[in-house]
Amino acid sequence: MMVHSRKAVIEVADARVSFGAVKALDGATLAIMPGECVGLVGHNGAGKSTIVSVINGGLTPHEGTLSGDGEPLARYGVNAARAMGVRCVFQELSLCPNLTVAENTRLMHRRIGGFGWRSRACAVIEESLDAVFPGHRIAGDRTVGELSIAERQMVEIAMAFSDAGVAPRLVILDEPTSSLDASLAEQMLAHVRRFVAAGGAVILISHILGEILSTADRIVVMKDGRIVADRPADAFSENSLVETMGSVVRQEGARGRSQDFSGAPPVLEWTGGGLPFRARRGEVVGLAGLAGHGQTAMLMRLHAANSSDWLPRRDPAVTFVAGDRRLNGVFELWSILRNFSIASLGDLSRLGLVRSDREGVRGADWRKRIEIRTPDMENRILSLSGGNQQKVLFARALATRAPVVLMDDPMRGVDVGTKQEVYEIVRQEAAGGRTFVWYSTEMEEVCLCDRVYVFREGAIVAELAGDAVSEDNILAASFERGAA
Amino acid sequence: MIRRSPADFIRLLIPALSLAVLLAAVFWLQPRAMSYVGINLLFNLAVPIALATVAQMFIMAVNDLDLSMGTFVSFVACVTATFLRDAPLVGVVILAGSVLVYAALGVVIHLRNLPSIVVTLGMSFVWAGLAVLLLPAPGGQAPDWVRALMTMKPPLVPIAIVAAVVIAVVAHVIVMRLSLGVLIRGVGGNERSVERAGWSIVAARAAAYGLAGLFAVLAGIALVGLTTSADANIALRYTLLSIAGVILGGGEFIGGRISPVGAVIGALTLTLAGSFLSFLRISPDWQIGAQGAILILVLALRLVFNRVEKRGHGR
Amino acid sequence: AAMPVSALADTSGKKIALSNNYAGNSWRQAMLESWEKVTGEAVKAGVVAAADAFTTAENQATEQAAQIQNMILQGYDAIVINAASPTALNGAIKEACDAGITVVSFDGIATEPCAWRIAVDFKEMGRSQIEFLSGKLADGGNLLEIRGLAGVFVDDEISGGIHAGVEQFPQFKVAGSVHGDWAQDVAQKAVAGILPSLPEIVGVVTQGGDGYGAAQAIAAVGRPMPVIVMGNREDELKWWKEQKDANGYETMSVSIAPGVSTLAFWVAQQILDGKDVKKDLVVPFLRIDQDNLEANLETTPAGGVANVEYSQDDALQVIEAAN
Amino acid sequence: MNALVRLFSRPWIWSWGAAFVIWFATIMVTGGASTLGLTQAALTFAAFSIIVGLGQMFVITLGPGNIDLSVPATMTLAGTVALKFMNVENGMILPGLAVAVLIGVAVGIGNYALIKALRIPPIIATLSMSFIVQSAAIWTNRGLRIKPPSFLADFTTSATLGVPNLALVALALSLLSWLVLEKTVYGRWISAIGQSMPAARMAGIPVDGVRFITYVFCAVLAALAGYLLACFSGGAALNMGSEYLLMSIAVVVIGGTAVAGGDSNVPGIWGASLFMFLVVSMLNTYGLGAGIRLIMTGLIIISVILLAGGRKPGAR
Ligand SMILES: Nc1ncnc2c1ncn2[C@@H]1O[C@H](COP(=O)(O)OP(=O)(O)OP(=O)(O)O)[C@@H](O)[C@H]1O
Ligand SMILES: Nc1ncnc2c1ncn2[C@@H]1O[C@H](COP(=O)(O)OP(=O)(O)OP(=O)(O)O)[C@@H](O)[C@H]1O
Ligand SMILES: [Mg+2]
Ligand SMILES: [Mg+2]
Repeated sequence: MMVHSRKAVIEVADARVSFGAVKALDGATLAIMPGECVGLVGHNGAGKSTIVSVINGGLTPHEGTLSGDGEPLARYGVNAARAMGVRCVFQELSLCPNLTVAENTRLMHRRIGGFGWRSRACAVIEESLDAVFPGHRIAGDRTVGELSIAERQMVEIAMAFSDAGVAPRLVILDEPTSSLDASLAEQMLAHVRRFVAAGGAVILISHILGEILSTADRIVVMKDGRIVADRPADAFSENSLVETMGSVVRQEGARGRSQDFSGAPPVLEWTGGGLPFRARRGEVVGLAGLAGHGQTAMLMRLHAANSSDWLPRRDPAVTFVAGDRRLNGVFELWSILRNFSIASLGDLSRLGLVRSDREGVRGADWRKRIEIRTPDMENRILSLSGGNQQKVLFARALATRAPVVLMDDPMRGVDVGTKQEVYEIVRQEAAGGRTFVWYSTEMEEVCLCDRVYVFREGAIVAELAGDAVSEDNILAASFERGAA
Repeated sequence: MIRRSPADFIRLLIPALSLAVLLAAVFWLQPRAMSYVGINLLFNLAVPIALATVAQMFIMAVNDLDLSMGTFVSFVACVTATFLRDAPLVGVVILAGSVLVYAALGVVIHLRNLPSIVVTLGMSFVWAGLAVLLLPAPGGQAPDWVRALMTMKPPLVPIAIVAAVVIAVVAHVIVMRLSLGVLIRGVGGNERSVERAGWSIVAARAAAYGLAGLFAVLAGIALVGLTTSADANIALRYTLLSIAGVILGGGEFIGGRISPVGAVIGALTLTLAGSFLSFLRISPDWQIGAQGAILILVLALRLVFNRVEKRGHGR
Repeated sequence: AAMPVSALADTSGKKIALSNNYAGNSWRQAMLESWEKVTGEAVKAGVVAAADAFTTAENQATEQAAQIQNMILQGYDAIVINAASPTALNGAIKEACDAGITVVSFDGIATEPCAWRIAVDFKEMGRSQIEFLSGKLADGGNLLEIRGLAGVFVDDEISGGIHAGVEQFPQFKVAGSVHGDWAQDVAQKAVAGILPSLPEIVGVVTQGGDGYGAAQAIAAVGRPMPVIVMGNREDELKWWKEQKDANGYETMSVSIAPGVSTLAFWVAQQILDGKDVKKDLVVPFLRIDQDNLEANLETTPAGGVANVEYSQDDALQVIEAAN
Repeated sequence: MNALVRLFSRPWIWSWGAAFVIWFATIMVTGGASTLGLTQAALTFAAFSIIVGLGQMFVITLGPGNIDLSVPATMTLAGTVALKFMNVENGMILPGLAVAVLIGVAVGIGNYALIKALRIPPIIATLSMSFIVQSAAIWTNRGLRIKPPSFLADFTTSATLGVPNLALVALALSLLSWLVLEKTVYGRWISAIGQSMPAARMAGIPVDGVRFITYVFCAVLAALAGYLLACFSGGAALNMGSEYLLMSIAVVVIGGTAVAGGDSNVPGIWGASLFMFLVVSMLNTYGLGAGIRLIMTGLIIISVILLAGGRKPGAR
């Protein structure tokens, strides 16, 4: 490759950032060349988002230097970064839901000002959407709040690649595919390749290693704020990547068990449009299909139908693990312990009074059981990394006596090691008689389920069981009569 | 022109329909109101309320709430009836200064991360105190030009309607058409991402508060133009009226979801609701309660329409 | 079939409205009741066609202005107003006059020249309190003043009268002044708050409605009871009576009778009838002294206020007196 | 040192500090002679704000937008109806109390019905409700002032061991509220709902039930305050609650409860209530006019929030 003869778009040298005692970046050095896609991987809390913030100008490193095109950048900030053509798709959705797509574009591109900005902004974003996601059907005058999560993510990605005066030179994608289904993700990755081929630079962060391996030219592995490996992509296999990240790979044969549940009593049933839904005791039921086709709505319906908004229940019928932690998962003001215990207070109280001794014991138990990495359960929940917060949500759900656990794509942004731990827990609990209803956007997870319902346009269109649960069958069902 | 999305349309349709229904009811009860003079009498006191509602809307756009709106408009009314008439220059300086105070409040609230409710609660005492100092007893007199403006008799359409339309259009242009409006709503919708796009949130908040101050000043001036004089308690009701107006007009407390045209319609609806009750001749004991009932009724209407809309959209 | 009550033009087809801005205390309730009682009889007798009372939801000049504008639309021939502000309704009143409507204001009067005013001399109401105290307490001393609602016309007037009185009788000094908002509980709270830091108080001058609250607050801290000028609420008079019986306590009561609304009604009716009436009329305030306390207390309903209702003849007298 | 830092990170410390400074400035005018009188008066009158403030605090803890504006009207209705019902008879004290509580329950049910069934934002729903309740108060007794039963009148105006009985009632209610908020499942639930309603729902909390109870509780406390206030001031008046609209909100937020919900603070309400009473007393004592007094009150409120503000919500 001839890219090395050119100067780096952005180079971070020996950057250090700490948040209190946490060293988020501990001497990281990273240079991004034009015309390359750098894959950035690492466990939760490794410092990926932090180094992105540094490159993006949102965070000034406490030590270390930044240079662009070979020149040291003295007064670097968000606006300077944007002027240099650095664009970023953040991990969490960062559009204004109350504005239209065009208005969001206006906010992102300071240059689209002046009279008639509306039509210009509309043209800019629609052009970019057409380029990245052909056949997207998102109009510029739609309000973002009305879009599905996947559509919002598409808009954000298109926004980063759009050109309104300053052409994008370096696009940073921090877990861009977390809400996209496979086909949309592929469209995006294809665009990344085109963009890179045309001389642009991309940083791609993802916990889905397949994406990284297939798209990146070079892979940078981070661990505890340091860069521990920086090699061409061909030098890695999925296993070696996981090893470098520091997680132990637990080799699993597909589902491990292939049981017949037809004799088990059904614990949850629902009939709406399409095929009826049924879950039996001890079963792990998967909800699959393209993202945003009614799986989450189904989970919400199941939850609403089996819990009361008016009266407390001593024996909850269902419990829920949220995927969108910020929105319907964590209680931000609270400690880890309180976040953990909130769903099982009925068991931890007498005469309405919470027994804090029992609460503490139960918390310590679960902390050990699923390895929540914290020195003290009394610490605030936000002091945990995202993956660990997710584990707390799992513990919250599993600590209840509810026989059914509803899971709404709970592995979003959870690192490989943690995922394996959680899979193990799910397997154990299911063996103990718990039922899991599991919506996931990741095929690998869907394939762990005993039985899978495939959704299309808000209804169940196919039921796959046993060996029929395979990527091909699910995709076929998702796209039947569709584009594929 | 870009067509607005259906949600925005419904957002406006509901308040507009409530207003239309109420107006029809009023005309039916009191056919005399269906005239140039009648319409003006029905709506002229809605003009300052509409201005105050738009002012409150700017604050609500950035997820804050102004509990001092009423006392501030009263204060402005006192200034208008005294300084603005007797020493126009001083009057203008005071009013401009108070708009700056509003902008400064926005800055302080943002920088110190304070709850706007408490700060404006405190400010409501301050404005009330200043008003009492200015006019210990009701009095003063409206400047002639203000009086002339508010009692103008344009051909065909009464001044109240002209003013309401002008306010709605100006507010719409600022909030929906100008980049500044997008920025302000963006702060309400997702402050962090606006910040990451390189905008100054402090400036945006200051602008929102400053605009609120400006419209509130106009509300005070318009009010004095109608009443001819002022007192320290003249507009206390505007705090709750302006909030109710924004909500009736389809706005929301958080998330930067506001509608300027809706806010003006909301203010007109609230004013009209009072007249409607007056025409109904309810027993004096229950006249106050009926105002509550009508507020509930209008908002319940919103629910019905929302349901209909959901059914239309539901898949 | 109605009796001919008037020798002049007939008002039996006329409609009169009462515009009231506040109904939240017993005085206003008594005012509304008097109106209902007297006008109800008048309507029955066919003197006027209608006499409707309207109250705004909140005590605000802006709401009352809207209410008056609605009355214009409803086609009333006369509007009787207890105004929330002497000037802030002038715009609406002017509109009414322009529409040919007779406007009569009372209690809370309006300064718009086209309206009639039935005024109480609030200044004198304040001044006479000090005059009374000077007769009782020759040596003078410290006074506590309880004011009404800040920024309201009546409050300013009465307080002005009190201070004029203190100038006239310099042996008195206003040692403290609080706003009781014409409400028992607010007055009680304000007095309790300032009392500990006041020197000995010989008298409390009030604006009515707050005397009992002051008495309660003073009794609570066990101070010697000063001479508290009372208003016309029954609890004030009753407390006075109890004290009088127990220890010969002496004071006076000044107030404006809520029934003045009926006087305004008759005046409006007379104007509609074509009578030539001066724009400014004065009614005496209601004064109760040591000797007529019992008589007044007897006619005051339990929990209500001392009141006087007026007849058409009373109105004629007042009109004559002004001419 | 560390303890001092911890102390200053307590949200309620600022309202207590402000109350103390003002108390001191007021008694200094008389060289300390007014200490006992002022303290007793402050405790007595703060009691009412504390009682309504507690209820308002529960509602505000439910999260942004939750507020009860029907407090003043509820106080008025409960006071007037209860006094009329008791009709100056000592034997009727408890039934009268029950009537007041029932009125609170009814208003609370009405409030939440509007909020839930008609989806009206709480601020407007409770405002509309307050109009209706106020009308009901006018309709039931037309402003007649009926005296409280003598026993109640004595109880509310006297003191036990130098502490006003009303302050003791407020203390008991505060302790109860504190216990409920800090120690019970219900307290956890309120706080959870205040932080995130969707999250609370997904965690299996009976969200509607909890919010409903909270609105009812707030209305009941308002009714109780109205009952006590009517007895204390020798009869109910139709406008007796009006002062407590802004007051109930002010004491909650000055006291350090998060306006954004989820975080409540009982001791702060005491500090703030004493503070609000003492500010007026101080400015009256210094003989300042109404204008200056209002301005000072406002500036002091803003200073307190400026000093206390900007803090991060403490870990719990
Ligand atoms: N604002 C902050 N305050 C305190 N600590 C922070 C902050 N931001 C990041 N950290 C800490 O810095 C470390 C690195 O975080 P970072 O977000 O960069 O991780 P990451 O690699 O992006 O993880 P993930 O895969 O979960 O996204 C973490 O331990 C995190 O707890
Ligand atoms: N306000 C905060 N205080 C302390 N730590 C924070 C704060 N905000 C973020 N962090 C830390 O920053 C890290 C990164 O935050 P981020 O929101 O990117 O979560 P994450 O670990 O990447 O999870 P996810 O991928 O699910 O978003 C988290 O691990 C968290 O500990
Ligand atoms: Mg990250
Ligand atoms: Mg993550």
